[in-house]
Amino acid sequence: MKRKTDKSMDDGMSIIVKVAAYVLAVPITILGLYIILHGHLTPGGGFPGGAVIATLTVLFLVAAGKEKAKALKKDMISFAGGVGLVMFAFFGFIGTGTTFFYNILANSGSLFGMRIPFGVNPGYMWTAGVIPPMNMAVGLEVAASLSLIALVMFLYTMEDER
Amino acid sequence: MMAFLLQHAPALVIALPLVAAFAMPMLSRLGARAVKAWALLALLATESLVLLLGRDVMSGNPHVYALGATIPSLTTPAGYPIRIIIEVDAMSAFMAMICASISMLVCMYSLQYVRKKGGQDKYYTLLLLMTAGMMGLVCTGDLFSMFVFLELLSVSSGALIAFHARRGESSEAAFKFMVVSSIGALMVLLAAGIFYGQYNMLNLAAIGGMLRFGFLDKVALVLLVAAFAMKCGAVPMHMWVSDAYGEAPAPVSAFLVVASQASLYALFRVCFTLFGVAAATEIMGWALVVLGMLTMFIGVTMAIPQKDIKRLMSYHAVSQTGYMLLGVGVCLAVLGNAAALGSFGITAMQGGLFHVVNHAMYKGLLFLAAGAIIYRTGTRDLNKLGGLAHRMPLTAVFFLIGAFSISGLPPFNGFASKLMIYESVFRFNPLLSVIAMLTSILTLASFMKVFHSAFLGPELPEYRGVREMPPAMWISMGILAVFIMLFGIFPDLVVQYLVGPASQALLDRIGYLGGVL
Amino acid sequence: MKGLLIRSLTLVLLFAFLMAAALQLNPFGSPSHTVMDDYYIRNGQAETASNNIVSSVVFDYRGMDTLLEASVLFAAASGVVMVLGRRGKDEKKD
Amino acid sequence: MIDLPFIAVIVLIMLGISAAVLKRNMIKIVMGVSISASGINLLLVALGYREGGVAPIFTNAPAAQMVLPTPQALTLTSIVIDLAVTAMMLSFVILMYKHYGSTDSRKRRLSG
Repeated sequence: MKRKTDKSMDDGMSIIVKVAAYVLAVPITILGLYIILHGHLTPGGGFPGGAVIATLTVLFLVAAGKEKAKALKKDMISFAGGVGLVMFAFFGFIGTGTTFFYNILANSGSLFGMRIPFGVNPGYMWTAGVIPPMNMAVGLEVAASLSLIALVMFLYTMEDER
Repeated sequence: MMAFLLQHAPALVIALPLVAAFAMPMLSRLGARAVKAWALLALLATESLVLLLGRDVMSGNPHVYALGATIPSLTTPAGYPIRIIIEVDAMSAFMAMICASISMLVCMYSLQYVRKKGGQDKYYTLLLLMTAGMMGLVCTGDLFSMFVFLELLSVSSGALIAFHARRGESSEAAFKFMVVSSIGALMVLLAAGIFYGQYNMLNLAAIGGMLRFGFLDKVALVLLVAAFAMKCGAVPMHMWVSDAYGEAPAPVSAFLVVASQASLYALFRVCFTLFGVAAATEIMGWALVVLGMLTMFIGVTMAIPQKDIKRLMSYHAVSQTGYMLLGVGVCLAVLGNAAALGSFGITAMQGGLFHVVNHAMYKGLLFLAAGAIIYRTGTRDLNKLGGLAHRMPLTAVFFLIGAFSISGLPPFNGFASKLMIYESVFRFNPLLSVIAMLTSILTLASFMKVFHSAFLGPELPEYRGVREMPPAMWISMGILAVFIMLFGIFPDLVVQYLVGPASQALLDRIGYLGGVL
Repeated sequence: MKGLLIRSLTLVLLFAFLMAAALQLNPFGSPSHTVMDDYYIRNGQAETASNNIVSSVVFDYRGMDTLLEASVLFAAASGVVMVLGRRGKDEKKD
Repeated sequence: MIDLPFIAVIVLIMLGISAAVLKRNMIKIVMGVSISASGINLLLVALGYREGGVAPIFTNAPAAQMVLPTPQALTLTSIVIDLAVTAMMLSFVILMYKHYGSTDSRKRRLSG
C-alpha cells in the first residue's frame, strides 16, 4: 500500500516548537536527574527518572524531525543501556561474598554508607548503600531503552515506502 | 572456589546468561565473531554450572538461596520469608539441565544457521535472555518472580519469533504469541495478587504452608492452571503454538519447545507443591488428564493434513505435550490414594517427566533437521521437496531418528517413556491408554509421510546443487541424536538417576516447604 | 457467529468468577495479614539505610525482580530494534 | 459492605480482556491487554491500602500508619513490564500494517 508521507515534516515542526522544546529540555533533564538521585529519599527512583529523561528524546524527535533523528546513533544508545545494566548487575555481584544482591555498602560508613536513625528524619543523601548507585544504573538503562524504542519506532513509521 | 561456586550456583545460573546478554551491545562493536564466541562461552559456562549444581542436587541435597540475605540459607529471619528465595530441588535441577543443554546446542546450531542475516547481536542477546528467563522460571521459589521470568521469557521469545520480520506472517505469529502469553502472565499476576491479599506472602513455600483452601485459593488455582496450560499449548489455546513454532527460525522453534516445557513445569509445581493433596486432586487430576487427551488427539489430527514441514511438526509438538499432561495428571488424580499412587501413580509421573526430557531432545532434533532442509533448499513446502536423501544423507538419518523416537518405536527414547505412560495409564483407565497408543500410530504415519515426500523418491533437478549441512549444525544435531539413542538404550539408568529424584521431589511437598520454612 | 457466542459466554463466566472472588477479598483499607510488610517498615531503615521503604523493597529485598524487570525492558528494546531497525535487503528464505 | 475499588478493578480487567478477545482492530487488542494490566496494578495497590495510611517513606513523614510497601514495589515492576510488552506488541502491529496495509486482524494470512 502507499502511505502518503508529509515531506514538510522531515525537518520537524515550526521554529516556535523547536525553541520551546530546547527551553523545556533543561528543566526536564534536571527533574529526571533529581528523581533518579533522590530515589532513596523521596518517591521516585531509576524507573520514573529514566522515563522522564526518555521524554527528552521523544521531544527531540517530534520537534527536530526525521532528518535530525537519523543522526542519532542507535548503537550508542544501545551501548548506554548495556552499560547501565552491567553496572546494575555489578552492584548485585559485589555482594556475592555474602549473597548475590546483598547490600554491601549499607551502614558500612563508606560511600553511601551513612547510618540513619529509625523513624522520621529529614533525609540524608549519603545513605542507603547500593540503592542510589543502582538507581543511577537503572535510570541510565531505562532512559536508553525507552529512547531506543521511541527512536526506532519513529524512524520506521516515518520511513517512505521503498 | 568450587565450594563457592556451588554455594552461589542457584543465583549464578540465572545471573550468568543475563550479564552475558547485557554485555552484548559492547561486544557487538568487536564484530560478529566476538558476539558468537561470547554467547557460546556464556552458555557453556551456564551449562557447566547447571551440571555442577544438578549433580549435587540429584544426590539428595536441595539448594535454597535467599537473595540478599546475610547468609544464603537464612530464609526466614523473622519466622517467615521476606526476600526472594531461589529453591532448587531435584525437579528444578532436572528442568534446568534440559534448558541449559538445549540452549547450548541451539546456540551452536545458530552459529551457522543465522550467518547471513543482519541483527545477529540482537539475536544472541535475546537467546541469552530467553535462557535466563527459563532458568529463572524453573528455579525460583517466588510467585511474583515467576511472573517476571515468564514475561522475560515471552518478550524475548516473541521478538525471536519475529526474527524474519519482513515476512509479515512471522510478525503475525509473534503478535498472537505475545497476546496469549501476556494475558497468561497477567493471570499469574492476578493469582499472585490474590495470594498476597490473603496471606501477605509471595513465596511459594510460605503460601503453601499457610494454605486454607478457601474460595479465593480455588480461584487462584484455576487462574494459575489456566495460565500455564495456555502457555504450554494445551488444547483450547493451542492455536498460537502452530503459528509461533512454524514461523520462528528453526533453532528458535527448538528452543520454544523447551520454553513451553518450562511453563509445564510451573503448572506441575503449582499443582503438586503449592496445592498438593489439599487441592481437589481427583477433579484436578481428571482435568489435566482430559486436557492431555484432547491435546494429544486434536494435535495429531490437525498435523496430518499440513503441507508446511514446520507447521506439521508444531502440531506434533502440541500432541506430545498431551502425553506429559496425561502422565502427570494420572499421578495427580491418585495423589490422595496411597495404594494406587504406589502401584502406578509414580510410574505415570515418571513416564510424564521422562517424556519431557525426551520430547525436548527429539523435537529439538526434528526442528533442527527441518531447519537444515530449509537452510539448503529454501522451501518448507512438502509438495515441493523430494529426493533429498541423495544429497543430504546425514540430515535424513537424523530426521529418521527423531521421527522414530517421536512415534515411540524401540529402541529410541520416545518408546521408553511412552511405554511407562501406557502401562501405568492402562491400570488407571484402559481407554485412555488405547487412545494414547492410537495417537502414537497416527504420529508414525504422519512422519513417514513427511520422510517419504521430503527425502525419498528420485532426485529432483532443482535440488541437484544442494549440499550437506555445515559442521556446526550437524555437530549439534549429532549430540542430540547420540543422547536420544543413549536414553533409549539405557532408560532404567536415566529413570534411576534423573527422573526418579525429580518425581520424588515433586511429590515431596513437605520437603519443599521445609526447605524454606 | 458461533465463535463470538462462545467467546462472549466465556467472558461472562470469567467476569462472574472474578467478581465472586473480588467480593471475598479482605475489606478495602484493612488488610488482614501484614507481617511481611510490617517487617519492611520496621526493619527497612536499619537494614538498608534507605528512607524510602519502597526503594528498599525494590532494590534490596526484591532486587532480583528489579534486575529482571530492567532486562525485560532491555529485551523489548533489543527486540524492537531487531524487528524494526534492520535496513538492507537481507531477507530471504525461512 | 461492598468494596467498590475491587469491583471497579474487576470491571477494568474484564473490559481489557473483552477488548482483547472480541475486537478486530489489532491496536485495540493491544489497548485491551494494557487496560487489563492496569486493572491488575490497581488491584495490587488497592490490596495494600490501609485506612488513613501515608506513603511508606520516612523523609519528613507525617505521624501516621504507613500503607504496605510491597504492592507498590510490585506495581512498579509490573508497570515497566507492561510497558515493554506493549512496545513489543505495537512494533508487531506496525510491521503487520506495513505488510498487509490494515490493522484488521481478519485480513491475516495464518489460519487456526
